[in-house]
Amino acid sequence: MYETIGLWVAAFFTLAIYSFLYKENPIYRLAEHLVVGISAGYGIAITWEITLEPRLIQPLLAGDNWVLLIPALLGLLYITRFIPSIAWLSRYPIAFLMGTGMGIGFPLTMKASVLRQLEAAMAPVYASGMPWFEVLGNLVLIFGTLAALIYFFFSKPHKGLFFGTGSKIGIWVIMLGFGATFGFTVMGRISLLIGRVQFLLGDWLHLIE
Amino acid sequence: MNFWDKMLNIDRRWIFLAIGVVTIIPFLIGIGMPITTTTEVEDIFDFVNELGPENAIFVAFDFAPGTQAECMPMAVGVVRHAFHNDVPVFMTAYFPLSHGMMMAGFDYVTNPSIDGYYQVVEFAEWAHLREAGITTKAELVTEWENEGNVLPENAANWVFEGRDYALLGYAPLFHLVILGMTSSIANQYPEDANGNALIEMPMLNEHKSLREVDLALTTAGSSACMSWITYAREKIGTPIAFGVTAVMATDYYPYIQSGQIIGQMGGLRGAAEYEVLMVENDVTESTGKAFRGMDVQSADHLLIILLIIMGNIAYFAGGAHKRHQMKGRG
Amino acid sequence: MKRTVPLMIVMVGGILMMIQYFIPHQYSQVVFDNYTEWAPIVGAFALLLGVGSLTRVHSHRIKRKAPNWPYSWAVLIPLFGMPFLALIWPESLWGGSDSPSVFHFLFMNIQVPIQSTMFSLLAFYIASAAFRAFRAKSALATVLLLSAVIVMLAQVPIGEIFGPWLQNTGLWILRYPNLAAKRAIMLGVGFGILATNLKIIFGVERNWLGGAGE
Amino acid sequence: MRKDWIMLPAVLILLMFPALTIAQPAEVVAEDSVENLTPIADSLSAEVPEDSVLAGGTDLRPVGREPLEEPGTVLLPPGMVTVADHPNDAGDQLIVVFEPSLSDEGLFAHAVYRREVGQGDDAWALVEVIPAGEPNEFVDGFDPDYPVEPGVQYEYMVAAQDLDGNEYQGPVSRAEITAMGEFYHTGKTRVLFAGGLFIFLIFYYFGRAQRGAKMYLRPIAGIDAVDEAIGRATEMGKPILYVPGLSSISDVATIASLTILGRVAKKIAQYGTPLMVPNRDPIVYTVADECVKQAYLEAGRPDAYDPDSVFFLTTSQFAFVAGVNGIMMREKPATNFYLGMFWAESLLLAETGSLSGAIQIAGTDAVTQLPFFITTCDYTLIGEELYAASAYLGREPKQIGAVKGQDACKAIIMGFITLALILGILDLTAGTHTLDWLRQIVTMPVVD
Repeated sequence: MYETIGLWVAAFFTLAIYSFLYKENPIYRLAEHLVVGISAGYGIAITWEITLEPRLIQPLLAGDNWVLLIPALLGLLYITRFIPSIAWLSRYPIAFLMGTGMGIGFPLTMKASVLRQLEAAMAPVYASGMPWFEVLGNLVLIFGTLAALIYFFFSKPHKGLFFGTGSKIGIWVIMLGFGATFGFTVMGRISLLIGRVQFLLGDWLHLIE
Repeated sequence: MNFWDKMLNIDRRWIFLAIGVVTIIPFLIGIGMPITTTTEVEDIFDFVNELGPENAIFVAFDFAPGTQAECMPMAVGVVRHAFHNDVPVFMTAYFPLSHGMMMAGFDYVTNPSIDGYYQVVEFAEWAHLREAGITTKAELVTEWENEGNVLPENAANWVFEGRDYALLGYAPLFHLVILGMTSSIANQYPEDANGNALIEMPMLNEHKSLREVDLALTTAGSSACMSWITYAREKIGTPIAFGVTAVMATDYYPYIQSGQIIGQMGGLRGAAEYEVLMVENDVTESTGKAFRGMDVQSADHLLIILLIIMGNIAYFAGGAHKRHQMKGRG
Repeated sequence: MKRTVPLMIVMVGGILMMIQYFIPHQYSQVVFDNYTEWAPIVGAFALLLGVGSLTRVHSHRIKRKAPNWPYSWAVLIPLFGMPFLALIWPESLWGGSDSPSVFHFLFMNIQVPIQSTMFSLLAFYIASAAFRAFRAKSALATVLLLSAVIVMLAQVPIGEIFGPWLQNTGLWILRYPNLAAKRAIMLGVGFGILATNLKIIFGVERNWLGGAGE
Repeated sequence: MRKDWIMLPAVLILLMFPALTIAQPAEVVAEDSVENLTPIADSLSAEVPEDSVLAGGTDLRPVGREPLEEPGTVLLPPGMVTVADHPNDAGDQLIVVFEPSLSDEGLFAHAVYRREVGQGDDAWALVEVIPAGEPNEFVDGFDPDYPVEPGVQYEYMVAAQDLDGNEYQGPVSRAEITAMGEFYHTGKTRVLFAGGLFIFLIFYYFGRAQRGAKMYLRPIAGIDAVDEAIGRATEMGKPILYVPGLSSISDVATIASLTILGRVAKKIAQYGTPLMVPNRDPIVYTVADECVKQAYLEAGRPDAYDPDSVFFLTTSQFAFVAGVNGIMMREKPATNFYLGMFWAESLLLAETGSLSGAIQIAGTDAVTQLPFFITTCDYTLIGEELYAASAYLGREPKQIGAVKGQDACKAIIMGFITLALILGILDLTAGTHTLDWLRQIVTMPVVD
């Protein structure tokens, strides 16, 4: 019974959203507003249950972790954002999380996304036993990366053999890459539609398995 | 306004209708066109397939409900595969809403209404066996069935909470949680999502930190998956696999080539490939939702390509491009 | 106090954490361990910001009887109702199919379907744009569309009726030219992000201070 | 520009890495740092309590308290244990090497136990089980239940286990050294150099830009088209629409977009063309409003400024799009600018705009949205071009310095890739291994 009601409610709201394709209407607007409220409400409940209760309230009640009051007070400063005269206090917790977050991220990003990628970009073109299309691919990979980097290089005009031809090859490679993104994005959006149709036809109407 | 212009200015609700029809019909017919698999997905499958009860994996549900159609089949596929091979699975969530996704995904694998499901034995139910020192899967199953428990006919096997799976769930600032788990999982999650103490779990005692975990699969619809590379793989070398939405999949090919991830499932296609590999290797008996969706995907892709071609013909044949031109264009 | 202290916090915190990465010593480890304990607590309160502004916007609307104001109740009621339910009935948070709960019901049967469906609307919009807007206006746009068509066909089973070359070409585009382009963009964007981080840490970029009065 | 010589020393520093690598053999433990351990007693009697094995959480059987009766199956006990400090840690790891049991047959695994000096027999903790045949060396301290404390002296004992779970214990060895934390992680030198170089370059160019040095930035196609697009709108007597993205003010793309908006608005003010700027973010709205007002002032036409030209629409993504699309269909603007951060809605905006027949200029750093802009708009600023365009138009030192600094880093990357290509070809033809040498410069082991 519980599940059946659930299915019907879910189907109702699915169709409510699809009704927007025909025309904007009150039911769509209701659904749109509900989703904002529920996701924020869910977020609060989960955060309380998983973070604040076990990591802050329980240790504080146990009485030996008074130092945790510091992050708690810092966190509470967020609320000052709603009191115009002391709204600037809300910058403190933001500054704390932003500064430390960026500090932690800096060397790690440098390593994971710059040095490692540079290393991988310097792969050998040919190894014995490689089929021709892989060798061609490796060449495209090296020249393509180089050319695309030239395209995004702003200190020199795009003229001459190196910068002129390079940036032209670069933009072609970038377009091939964007084509792939385009194709995959179309695929992704349709997959989401498929998911909903599977729900409507399968879970709800039992027309398909 | 000539014929072509009229065609281009057609009410777009007709196109919406076309997409709707083309999406529904193939479902009702059900063709089941075969799918070839790619190395990006095979690498993940083979990696998981090599694992056994002495190993452990993480399956991270790092997506929100909006992209569940793509990400859920991947996560569910890998969890099934791991359960089939008795590999313990830790499940986590990056966002508050993905916590719900984790619960839903687990429910999908263990729901008795789906054939080939895994019958859950909750942590408290087998406490007496645990206290008696029986912690290996094979012994547990024997002992559990000796006590008169019968595996339902449509179930594939038992799964013991704390032995075969742990639902860790969401924690805020999840990248820091990953970082913390590189030294201790129990410090980051004193309790699992069901309120069980992690230190009492046999699987945790065998795999106390990410160092002792053999693979982390992150299924994501945002760049959340990068945290696993930056904070786990680069710190202690945990092998990482990606299951990402198609929209993001093309962006992560550099990480496959650099060896930072062992493989990637991209979108519904990636999930379908995993399902095919599971059937081919007798892990499951039938393919799942992703594979069934691929017929529709084919039809919709054809329709969209057709629309692009028709639109361009109308645009150029109708001369719209001439009216819409700027001087400087080459 | 209003600008200098936050800028100092950012700078000290940022530099400290950067240096911490290079120091494995136990003292530095203690700093880090404490940080990982504190940060989630501070971060958890950030949610209040979102809740606060939602409440403010929608209660204003109701008060002023702004257009469509009754819908604001649809935001406010679940916003406070959900946490309240969880508070008086904590088990309901983890409800499943076998343990009915209002909380779980709202999430699984309203939140999930609405959010999933919202995103799936884009499939319709893409189809419409495919017909009415995606134009091979220039050589570059033509290359883009051709590459897209090949990849789209290669990704679906029906593409195989054109023979294996199509799928191989699709995969080849993904694995080489696409990889090259994405790597270049990634390096460029990566540098951009790192530079922005640096500018914020060292107080050069101060836009983030905005929106909280002077 | 002539001062680009600064790149030379930078590259040279990077090239010094291989030399550094050779100078410091990373993970190899030097002989003399390993202290030999003194045996305390040949204590085969040191019984191990059963629960410590279970607490260790392994699959192994409980320890047999007595060696097996039958002769022949008795294993030779393992030998001494040597301990070295693990480098680059917080003083919580030790490298433990033991002499394995000489028995081949029947040997299942080695169990390594540890206790603090001065503790009793019941304090032995099982810290590692190493299956037979695997290296007789491991790093102790990874187990969060039995952490190694810095400065604490430990004793180790290894036992050989046979297939039935019986243990044959070796001598107890006392570690002469204790674990120590280090103040610098030698495995992270490359990251330090790369990070340092990056910081240096960014601030070097930033400083130069602030001191007013003239710096060249190449022209960008989309920007050249801006004037023409504005002119066209003026000719047609139709308004111009400018969408500064949907993201918040903290987004780099939004900041870049607002700089461009200032320049565009100034031009528009000179021509006297109507402008419309719909906003989704309330804070971006206030900044954009300020920006446009300032532009009209600079153009000398503050009277022409229409306070309704910049307006806030709604925060909901799809409602915002519906609103903007409505404006496009009603007002039929001659030119649409979409600059800033866009998500899935990019498609909807650009589609409606192209149907209304407007000239469209787009720019974003959201890679997934770029393909849609490229195929629907007349000009598209791709990724970083948006930042560069804002620096180019705004001539603000902050932005120009950043673009130049990043260019310098890209130049280094390009240099490496070019060199790798040349060396790769050299290796193929001459059979040398120069590419490996170059890769060494940036290759890092995965280190903690």
